[in-house]
Amino acid sequence: MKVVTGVVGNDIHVVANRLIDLSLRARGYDVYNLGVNTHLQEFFDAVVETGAEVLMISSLNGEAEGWGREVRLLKSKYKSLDDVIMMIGGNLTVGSGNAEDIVARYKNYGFDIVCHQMDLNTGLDMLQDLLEARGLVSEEAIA
Amino acid sequence: MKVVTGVVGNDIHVVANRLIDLSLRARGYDVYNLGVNTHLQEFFDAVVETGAEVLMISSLNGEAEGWGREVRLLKSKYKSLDDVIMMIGGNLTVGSGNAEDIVARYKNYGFDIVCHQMDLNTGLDMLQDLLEARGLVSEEAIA
Amino acid sequence: MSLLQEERDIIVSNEFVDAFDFAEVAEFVTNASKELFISHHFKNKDKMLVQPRGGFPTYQQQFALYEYFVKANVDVLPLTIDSNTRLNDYATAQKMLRLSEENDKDMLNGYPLIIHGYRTTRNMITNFDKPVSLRHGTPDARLLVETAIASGIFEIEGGPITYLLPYSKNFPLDKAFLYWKYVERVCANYSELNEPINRESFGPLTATLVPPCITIVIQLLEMLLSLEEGVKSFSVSFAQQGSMMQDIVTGAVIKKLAKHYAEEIGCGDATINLVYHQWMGAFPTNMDYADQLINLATVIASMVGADKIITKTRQEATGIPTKEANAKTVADTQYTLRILNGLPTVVDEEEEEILTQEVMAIMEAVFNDPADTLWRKVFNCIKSGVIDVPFSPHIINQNEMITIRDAQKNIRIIERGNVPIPDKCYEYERAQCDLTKDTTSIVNDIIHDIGIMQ
Amino acid sequence: MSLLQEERDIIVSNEFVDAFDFAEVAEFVTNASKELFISHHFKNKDKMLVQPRGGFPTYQQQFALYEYFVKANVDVLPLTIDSNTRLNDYATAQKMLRLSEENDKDMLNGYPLIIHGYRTTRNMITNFDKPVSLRHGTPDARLLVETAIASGIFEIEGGPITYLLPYSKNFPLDKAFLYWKYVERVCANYSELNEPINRESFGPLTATLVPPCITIVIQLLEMLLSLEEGVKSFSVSFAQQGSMMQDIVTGAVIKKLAKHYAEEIGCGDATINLVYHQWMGAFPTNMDYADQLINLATVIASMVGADKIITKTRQEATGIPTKEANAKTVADTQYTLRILNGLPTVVDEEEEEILTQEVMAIMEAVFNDPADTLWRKVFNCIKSGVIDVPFSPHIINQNEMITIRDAQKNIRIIERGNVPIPDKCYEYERAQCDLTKDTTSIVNDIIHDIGIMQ
Ligand code: B12
Ligand code: B12
Repeated sequence: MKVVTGVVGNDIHVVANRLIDLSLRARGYDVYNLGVNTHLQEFFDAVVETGAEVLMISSLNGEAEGWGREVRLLKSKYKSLDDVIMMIGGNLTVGSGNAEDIVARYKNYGFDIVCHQMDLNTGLDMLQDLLEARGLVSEEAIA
Repeated sequence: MKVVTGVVGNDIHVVANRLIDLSLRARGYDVYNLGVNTHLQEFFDAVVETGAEVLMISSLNGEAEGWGREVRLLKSKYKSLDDVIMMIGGNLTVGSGNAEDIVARYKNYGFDIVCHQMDLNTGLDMLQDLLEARGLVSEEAIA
Repeated sequence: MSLLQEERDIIVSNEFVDAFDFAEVAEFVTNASKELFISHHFKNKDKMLVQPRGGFPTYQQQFALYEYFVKANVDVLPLTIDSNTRLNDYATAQKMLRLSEENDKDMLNGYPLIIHGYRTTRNMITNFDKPVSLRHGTPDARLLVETAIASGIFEIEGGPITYLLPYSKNFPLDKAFLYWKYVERVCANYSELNEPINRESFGPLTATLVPPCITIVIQLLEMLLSLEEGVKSFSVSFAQQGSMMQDIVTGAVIKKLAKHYAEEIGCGDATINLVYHQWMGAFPTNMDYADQLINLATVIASMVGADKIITKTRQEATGIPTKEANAKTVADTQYTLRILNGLPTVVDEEEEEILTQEVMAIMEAVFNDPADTLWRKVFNCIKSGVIDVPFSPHIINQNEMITIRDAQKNIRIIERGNVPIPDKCYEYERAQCDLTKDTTSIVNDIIHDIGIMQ
Repeated sequence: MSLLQEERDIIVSNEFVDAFDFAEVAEFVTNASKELFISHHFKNKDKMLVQPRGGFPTYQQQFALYEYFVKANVDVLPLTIDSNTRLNDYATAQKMLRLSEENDKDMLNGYPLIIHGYRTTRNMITNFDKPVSLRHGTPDARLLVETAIASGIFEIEGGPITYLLPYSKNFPLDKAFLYWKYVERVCANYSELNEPINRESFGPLTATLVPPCITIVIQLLEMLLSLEEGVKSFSVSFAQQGSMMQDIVTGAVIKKLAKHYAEEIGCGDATINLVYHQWMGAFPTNMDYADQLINLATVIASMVGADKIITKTRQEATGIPTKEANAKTVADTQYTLRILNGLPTVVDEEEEEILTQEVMAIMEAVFNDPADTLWRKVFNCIKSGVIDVPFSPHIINQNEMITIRDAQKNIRIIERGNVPIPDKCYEYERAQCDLTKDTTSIVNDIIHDIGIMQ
């Protein structure tokens, strides 16, 4: 199972990114880590290039709010991306916000899984659940 | 101007009492300090004995709530005490309470000045104002 | 039947007490869970134990408080007694408990243990299976302590001096010594049945400008009076004084001298613990500031190396704290202890030396008193002002010692009264302060020094 | 016209900048109130200065924030810049500012200074008449610093290394050195007109397991690069590391060596200040705990003897803090500084010696690099990993050094990579840790060590 990951926009918070990399590998995923400061277009390019089934974006510095609304537009340019699981997590707003509102907003932007200020392992479990629900993996193994 | 003061009931918080003693003297009052652990009856006895114009009770440990309601009864036993200024201050309730309610309640018990969690000097200024209003002292001096 | 047992029978046959079954109580203590004994926790702990304060009038309220504390990861539960019970005024306690229950309004500032009785209270204590500490301030605590131990409370705070001089105006000091002798013996006897009952002295005293030498002397004397009677687990304590350095020095000296004097009387086998109280003096009314003060106290307790810390709450200046506020302090304190790492070892040899000399000089004066027993010697010394506690409301106290803070906020003795502070030390203490000021400004300084944390 | 001035003219003729009047700015600086200069406050202070963080998109919000800070008795005001401006992406900053204003929703994580311009911003700053510190994280801060000084901001944080390695992935390091050289010279020139402009380095770096020797080396190098250009007032800094002892040792060594190296290059006349950052790593989401952490940081800053403390807020883990939360920390910190008395002096000679040797060995390696100027030497050393910053996102960084916490939570180097840690010191560092564990548990330990305060 191939995952493209990285930190979106002008955001340089790298610590979570390093841990995500480690954790995904530990769970058996094939990881393509674009690192911090990665623009939306670069994420999509990498998904196309690698044929990844999952795009997992991090945003910590609050700016995803600014980029989010461009996702649907960009995604619509690629027919082949309809089945890619789009996931975002980290700190998804500037200041403190209501988690429910935030999740709704990001789902509307086109994300399938939205993990605002959520523990990494909980988020990865949600991914596992969705993959299972879509019949993409069995309960036992990812790889 | 004579003042009887002390701490009411089973209360042994003495620090404020020592400071009240010092401050009253500094303001020129004649002070009869009964100290801590003084029962209501003892206060009235002392007022009668000394002919004091002011009775200034402290309560810190929250128990005044229990003694307060007996004031009116006791006072009514002495005709001569009608003009004595009755004042109480310190921490007048158990737990935290609404200052307005507390003041109203203690006024109802028969106190003229109620200083819940109030700075000592503010309280002594209130006394001075009341004494002036009643024409008992001039603006300049107490003694 | 021993004399002590006769006395015990009389004590418990009080009109406010249900029939007391000593045999059943002994059996209960013998089989009680080790978890209930703080002495057991002291033995096995790898961190400072955290104990809040707290007592509410009704059983339900106290139970709810404990639930909150347990959720906040408490180590030791408190049972704070109301002030009527403290002064053995059980009738008022009963009346106020009834009023509290009827009016849904607290008319008591603590838990009236005698009125609730040991059978009821034991249910609560065994239910939580945590050590409980009895906090009272009672000069005559005989009935209270019998009831407490029967309830499963295996730490008893207080002592004839520390629960009298700050807590009473008139209660006769000699009586207090005798009543506490009773308490010590009861504790010592029960200690043979299971883990030892821990006794703890109340070092904060009036919490108002008490100099460390007075605190330490009183701690040591209450410790000796207790060990003499056979108590095997004892905690000396003191409260945050306002200067980090003075606290560290006080902690070092009290630990060293407690060991020394315990050995002197052949009680080196007893376990001596050190307890630190978060600031016990006048608190800031600003609750955010109160939180800071509480946190600072926790840091200092760690530097002091205390075995247990007793907490305050952000509502201290306001009134009896809510259970929420109380539980918050516990959780906060546990968190601070967890993140506070890499503690340095701090030593100030000069200050330690001076303080040691002061304490030993006062102790010597006590031992040199011609009376026949230690408690009589101590009694005489308090009466004559060899031991003098600033801001004590008690009539027996001399009130001749005057203390003030120096620039570092250390408490310094500027008038020693009858306390035999050695000249060299006295000069040192005075030299730290500006004594050229006139009396009015010194009085203002003292007022300011009392409110230093506000 | 000097070369520098030509460059300045080009810099400020940016499409996002209104006509820049250098003559008017020089006059403004010459006559500016001393109160605006932090260097003036450092000279006259009798307590640690307290500075919060904070930047909001709109002028009105920033003004309101300052009002709150002043009410909370702030010493130094912050101006934190948004991350688009930091990366010179003024177009996005402008767009997001407009969106923020229109939607009444913050779309920027700081104040877009370039877009607001110096004329507007100066109104605000002179209105409050407090020193302001520019916090940004910008590798190319030339335009930003011109605008800042023209606005009345007389402390500039950052440097070519500390604002690059933690804050950027791709920005060319050599360019950063040149851009900062410009900044230093502009600061040095303005310093001649009135009190000195203070430069401050950003010691926290990635705030994630950076060992003290790396922090100190980078502080010293940025200090030297700045003093070389004529800056006369400089602050070295570091952030709370997780062990009180390690912080105290770091403070002692950095003070000693800053003086030493400043004198080495003949700049002993410059004033060097020490700044301490409250914990900069991952914060607890529990806000009560965050308060404890913040208070502990204040206590440690005092033990370290910092000249200024930079605060966090209880909302750190959540998002950009509200002005209320931010002002609360300021008031709390001032209160703690007021009640924290009797601070002991703590020294750990062994640790100081080891850390000094490590720093001096790395500094020597830098000086021994064959390049002709200091900045080129430093550049080469970062590229070759002689200087290696854990968790830097920057591509030039080696990422070969591995650090972990020992039992006292001191950060220890277990893999030195290319950093020339002397063998003796390296063995000492490793000896503090349990290295028998397998790789997986060491990785888990590192994850745990990052979240140590959570
Ligand atoms: C360390 C840190 C820094 C370091 C970063 C060093 C580096 N290069 O990595 C430095 C000091 C350089 C820094 C800089 C800045 N920072 Co910063 N920083 C932090 C801090 C304190 C910790 C971040 C961290 O490393 N945490 C540890 C990791 C392991 O946890 P994490 O990042 O939260 O990620 C966890 C979860 O979110 C989750 N997760 C993350 N991504 C994903 C993705 C998925 C799919 C899932 C399921 C889960 C998940 O998993 C992780 C493990 O549990 C946070 C506040 C905090 N959290 O305490 C602020 C914070 C993230 N920073 C912030 C800001 C604004 C900035 C700056 C703009 C400066 C400023 N204005 O203050 C600059 C950024 C410049 C830029 N271009 O982006 C804000 C963001 C504000 C917002 N969202 O409203 C925060 C929240 C601080 C604050 N309260 O203001 N920062
Ligand atoms: C020091 C102290 C003690 C010391 C007292 C030593 C002594 N003998 O004096 C010790 C440790 C022994 C003690 C014991 C107890 N205490 Co106590 N104590 C305090 C504490 C921390 C400070 C009091 C103090 O000295 N303040 C300094 C003086 C200068 O200020 P003050 O007393 O507030 O007085 C000022 C004003 O109130 C005003 N004022 C006072 N009287 C009057 C009168 C007038 C007319 C005016 C105008 C003004 C005025 O002037 C003063 C100067 O500004 C307070 C909490 C706090 N305030 O921080 C609790 C506090 C007063 N204690 C309290 C309690 C309950 C007790 C105990 C029952 C134990 C317990 N359950 O915890 C016992 C009391 C036993 C008894 N029989 O009363 C409670 C009272 C609760 C309530 N009202 O709801 C408090 C508020 C703590 C708390 N939050 O629980 N205590």
